[in-house]
Amino acid sequence: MITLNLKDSVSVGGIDLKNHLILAAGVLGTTGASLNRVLESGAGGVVTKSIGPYPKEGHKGPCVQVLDGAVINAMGLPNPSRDFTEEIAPLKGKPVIASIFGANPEEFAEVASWFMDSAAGFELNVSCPHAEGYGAQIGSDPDLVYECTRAVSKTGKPVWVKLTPNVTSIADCGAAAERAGASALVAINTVRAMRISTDLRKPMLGNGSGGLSGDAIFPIAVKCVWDLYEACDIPIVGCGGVSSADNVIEMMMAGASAVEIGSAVLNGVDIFEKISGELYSGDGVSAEEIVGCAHE
Amino acid sequence: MITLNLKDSVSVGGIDLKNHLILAAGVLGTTGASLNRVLESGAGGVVTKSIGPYPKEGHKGPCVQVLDGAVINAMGLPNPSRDFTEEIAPLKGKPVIASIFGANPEEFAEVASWFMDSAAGFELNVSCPHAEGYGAQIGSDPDLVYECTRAVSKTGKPVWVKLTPNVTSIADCGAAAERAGASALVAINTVRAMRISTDLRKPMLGNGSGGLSGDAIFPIAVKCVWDLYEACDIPIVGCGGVSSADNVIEMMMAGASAVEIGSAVLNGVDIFEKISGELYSGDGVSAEEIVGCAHE
Amino acid sequence: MSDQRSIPVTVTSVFEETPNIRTIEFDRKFIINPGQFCMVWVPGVDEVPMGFSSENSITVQKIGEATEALFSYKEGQRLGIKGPLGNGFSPKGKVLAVAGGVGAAPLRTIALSGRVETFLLGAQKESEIPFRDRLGNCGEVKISTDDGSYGHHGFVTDLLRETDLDEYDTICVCGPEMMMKGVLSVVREKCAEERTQFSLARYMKCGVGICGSCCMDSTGLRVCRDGPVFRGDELLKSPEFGKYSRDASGRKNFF
Amino acid sequence: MSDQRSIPVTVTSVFEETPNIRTIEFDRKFIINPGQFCMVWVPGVDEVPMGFSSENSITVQKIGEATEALFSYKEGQRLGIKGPLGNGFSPKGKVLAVAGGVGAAPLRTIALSGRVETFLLGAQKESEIPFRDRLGNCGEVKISTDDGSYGHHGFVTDLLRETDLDEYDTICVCGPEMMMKGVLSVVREKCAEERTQFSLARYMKCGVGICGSCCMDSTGLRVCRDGPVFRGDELLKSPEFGKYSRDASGRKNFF
Ligand SMILES: Cc1cc2nc3c(=O)[nH]c(=O)nc-3n(C[C@H](O)[C@H](O)[C@H](O)COP(=O)(O)OP(=O)(O)OC[C@H]3O[C@@H](n4cnc5c(N)ncnc54)[C@H](O)[C@@H]3O)c2cc1C
Ligand SMILES: Cc1cc2nc3c(=O)[nH]c(=O)nc-3n(C[C@H](O)[C@H](O)[C@H](O)COP(=O)(O)OP(=O)(O)OC[C@H]3O[C@@H](n4cnc5c(N)ncnc54)[C@H](O)[C@@H]3O)c2cc1C
Ligand SMILES: Cc1cc2nc3c(=O)[nH]c(=O)nc-3n(C[C@H](O)[C@H](O)[C@H](O)COP(=O)(O)O)c2cc1C
Ligand SMILES: Cc1cc2nc3c(=O)[nH]c(=O)nc-3n(C[C@H](O)[C@H](O)[C@H](O)COP(=O)(O)O)c2cc1C
Ligand code: FES
Ligand code: FES
Repeated sequence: MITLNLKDSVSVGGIDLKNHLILAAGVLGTTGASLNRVLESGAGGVVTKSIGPYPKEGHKGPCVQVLDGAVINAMGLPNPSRDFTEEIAPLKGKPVIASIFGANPEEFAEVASWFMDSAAGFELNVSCPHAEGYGAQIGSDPDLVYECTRAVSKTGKPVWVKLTPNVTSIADCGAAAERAGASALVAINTVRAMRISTDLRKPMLGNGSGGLSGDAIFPIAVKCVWDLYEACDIPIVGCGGVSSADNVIEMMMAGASAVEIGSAVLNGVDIFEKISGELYSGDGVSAEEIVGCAHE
Repeated sequence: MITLNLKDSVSVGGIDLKNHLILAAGVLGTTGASLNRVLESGAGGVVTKSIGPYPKEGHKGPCVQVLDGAVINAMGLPNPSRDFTEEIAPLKGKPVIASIFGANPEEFAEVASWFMDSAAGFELNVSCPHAEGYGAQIGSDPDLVYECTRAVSKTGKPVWVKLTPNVTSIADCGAAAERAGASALVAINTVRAMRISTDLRKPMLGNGSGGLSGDAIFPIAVKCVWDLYEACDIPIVGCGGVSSADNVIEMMMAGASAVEIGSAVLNGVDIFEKISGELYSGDGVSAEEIVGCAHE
Repeated sequence: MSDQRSIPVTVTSVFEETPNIRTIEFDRKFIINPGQFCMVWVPGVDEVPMGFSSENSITVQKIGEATEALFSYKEGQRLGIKGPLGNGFSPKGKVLAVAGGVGAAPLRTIALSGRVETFLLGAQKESEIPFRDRLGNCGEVKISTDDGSYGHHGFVTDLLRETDLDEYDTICVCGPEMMMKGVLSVVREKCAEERTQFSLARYMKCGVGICGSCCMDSTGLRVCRDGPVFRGDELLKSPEFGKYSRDASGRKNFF
Repeated sequence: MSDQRSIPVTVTSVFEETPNIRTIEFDRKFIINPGQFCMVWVPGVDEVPMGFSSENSITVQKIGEATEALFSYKEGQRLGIKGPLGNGFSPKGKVLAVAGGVGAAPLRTIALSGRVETFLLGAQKESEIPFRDRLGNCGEVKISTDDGSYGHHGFVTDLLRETDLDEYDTICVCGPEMMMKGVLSVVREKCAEERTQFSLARYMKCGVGICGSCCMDSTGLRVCRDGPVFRGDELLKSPEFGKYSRDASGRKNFF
């Protein structure tokens, strides 16, 4: 397998990371202590739980099912809102990216303002597939993507925009974010999905439907990264089903400058250490050499 | 597990089937003999390879990769065009559904005209994700879906419209087909996807990207069927990752009146017999009782 | 990524432990370590964490929406059970169990296996004592009630204080957090915190270790997967234990 | 649904069998039954079916785009190999191999295992004979050339006609379809069609049995998965064998 050479720091879309592996939003990201634990166990950066303008309890359970090697979830964006500032305040200076959401540009700007000091940058969640009025309801409309991105990119902090695959053209959404000043694109959030218990005759998630993540969506994510790489010039952060060093290399060849890892933490929080162990070596190639190389 | 009571014939969207299990388009559907073999091995109906206005050789290989329990393919709609009439002529009277495609309503109408006699009905492929100018390029635009459906529904034969999940709203596309006179909706065609060989640094399909099918997409298909059931009144045929009797029941509870099975033939052509063996029993419930029951 | 899906079960019997606590038995036995729990899916309502009170039962105290719905369950009705989850207790040698109220449920699974030497059980009043005569063959069961209507008049920590902890190799504890905080200070006084295991409760949305809603300060350990059982000496280091927990939104609530 | 993905291999040597046929060896051994094949991915070009000519080689005749690209392969270059695919031969007892040109490739794997008693090999002319002295230890190798430049002047079917088939338990055949058609009529005359196994070639897009491009009339059997090896008595019933095959689009081409 190809290995990478890990330099002192990895800079992606304006944010300095310790390596190319980032904890994905909403996974073990509810508390500062948890984010810190993941950083200590080898993540190069962490994205927080998505934080919105008002506290939210999220959907009724079941919120998560792990079945047939895939995860479906419908958390419903539970978050403590502004209280979260105190969670990550102690992590100041570390590669912590605040995932934020809102129903409109004003809300995005407001939530962003709370984390100007504590976060290394923002990731805009315009892609959660199961939250009325938020997430993908914004992310499916390139104009809204543009406006919400603009509202946050004005702050001058790095803004990553996390996109949904549940659209006719992810490239159009990515291009809108780029025009609005995004410093990187993150692809992808979960894929709209549902399972039904044939015994109980009811959807297996409290919310009915949810988002698919894990191994099953890796080929979908690779394709989205590929399309964005063709359409946009800002860095892309690959996300979706990454669970091995080879997956990381594959995402990079499709065009990703770094990757986020979510569902694979089910295999153990030490997944970051494990992957780094295989991914990096003294005589590895530089990431630049392979990012997008499959397009040639 | 719930079992179904199999009546003498199952009528879905104007087509009489021998049971609820139908061979999906493009899988073992290139020749009349192959379709006949699948019927003999227990399928309740078969959909042909998609046939277009001109013969097509399809994409360069690799056309199919089976990996991590999923299939990705980019066949590129190879088909013998009008010559195919002689393939299925001997099957006249059997539940053979002609899958057809074209670049515009006129081409759809023309191809349909060739099979007026031999096929039990049509399935419109407005959903193949890897064929320039055809398939999903039409199926992503509700107006084009409307026009192409209209052109074929005029023939008076049953018209099933097969939809793509690679759109912002599959319900909008389904509603357009329904307005245009479709007698059933088929959901879903493959999900846009790609894999890259990290050793060869090239996409694993000759066409670059392709469509994902098999187990991995089952939760995505269930959600699409669910959404169409909420939005439309014509029957829905579930397709995508079905490989067991329990999957069939689950699709039905989401709203499907029958299912199509494609990738699971990799487990053996006798998959239809195997699933029927578990799905049907003398004291089973009638399908009507469970179709859509999870919506209650 | 091994499956963690809801398994459908059918209720086979309901036993009224107290006016507010019922044991629901179902038709499927799970292979559990004592102290492991499950996420109980009450269709149409919610999914909530519950300790296994035996390999095929849970014991539910009526608190809010989901537990009230569970409370009304009758024989033949169906639930989804995701589990067993978490680490569970590691009882070794002679075991002392210390329970508060419905916290007796997970401890009962050790007692059922005949490994509990002494079971200390505290309840508010006589009618609120769960599992009476149904705790398996413990060497001895001692009960306290807050109002003195049965057994010792006072708290279960009083019973604990009277106990010679040197006689026990493992002390397993489950109950309301303030009660467990009391237990922790008693075992600490007696230098037994390293062999005392506490089963914690935190708000759990996933139960499988992915969402992060149950993480403890300041280790970030997940109660659902790294726990729910933690050793006393670990808890002594926690700024959170006995002080606050987080609600569904992730905001802190102080006890 | 077990994986059928392209495995990357590196070419370790190229052997020029004839001006138009080369054997490409790679660094990975596959566990094959003789007669199984693989889909060879020539990156940037195409993927085409090729019989294994040993556990770590294919033998390629230059025909068109993909085979020309393969022909230029050098040591160190990389390919994707999906396989082994198909059923392969079932050689039992004494084996007679009958090959036409590059059709010798899959038969060679039986010979390499020392199980071929007699190998009949037909080529157009001396320079077109593949695997000379590289067929493993067969009891006997008999060669025919169309132009008489080596061995018997004439067709391999002539050699077959002269052979006492009763001496063999299994007859394994691979070559151009018209040659195999000739072989089928000879073995039929000698009532040996049931123990004669033919390796067929049809246009293959997937190689794994899902696309349907390789199906035979009128059974619908897939050459890639139910074949490529079929018994003579089965082929006698086929309206397709020796008459036509289908091209990439599925249209029939008559031989
Ligand atoms: C590991 C573990 C094991 C448990 N075992 C038992 C048991 O054996 N028997 C028993 O009666 N109770 C047990 N509980 C507590 C039980 O989960 C709550 O009583 C139940 O969730 C209340 O739900 P509700 O809808 O009835 O109440 P609500 O009205 O929703 O809430 C009331 C209170 O219950 C708690 N709660 C609600 N939802 C959750 C949740 N998803 N996760 C954690 N706490 C929640 C909160 O403190 C909340 O304030 C356990 C909790 C945990 C974490
Ligand atoms: C099971 C099997 C085993 C084979 N084993 C060998 C072998 O060991 N050595 C060898 O030299 N050849 C073998 N062939 C034939 C080989 O696959 C073709 O020669 C090759 O595909 C030609 O590709 P091309 O791009 O060079 O030619 P093209 O110019 O694309 O086509 C030339 C002709 O080759 C055949 N062909 C092209 N593509 C395919 C395809 N995907 N599947 C089947 N036939 C095709 C067609 O008859 C076509 O008309 C085998 C074929 C099959 C089906
Ligand atoms: C339990 C869970 C919660 C999630 N919460 C969020 C969230 O709050 N915000 C967000 O942008 N994405 C959220 N996601 C999506 C992930 O960040 C990620 O995009 C997705 O899971 C795909 O990556 P994976 O396959 O590595 O998990 C969540 C995913 C899961 C499984
Ligand atoms: C090899 C292959 C070829 C296909 N060809 C077609 C086609 O020609 N027309 C079409 O509408 N769908 C085609 N499909 C899509 C299937 O009909 C089906 O929608 C999809 O594979 C999902 O179902 P499955 O998971 O059961 O395979 C093809 C799928 C595969 C795997
Ligand atoms: S409840 Fe989700 S991590 Fe513990
Ligand atoms: S080549 Fe696809 S079925 Fe044989």
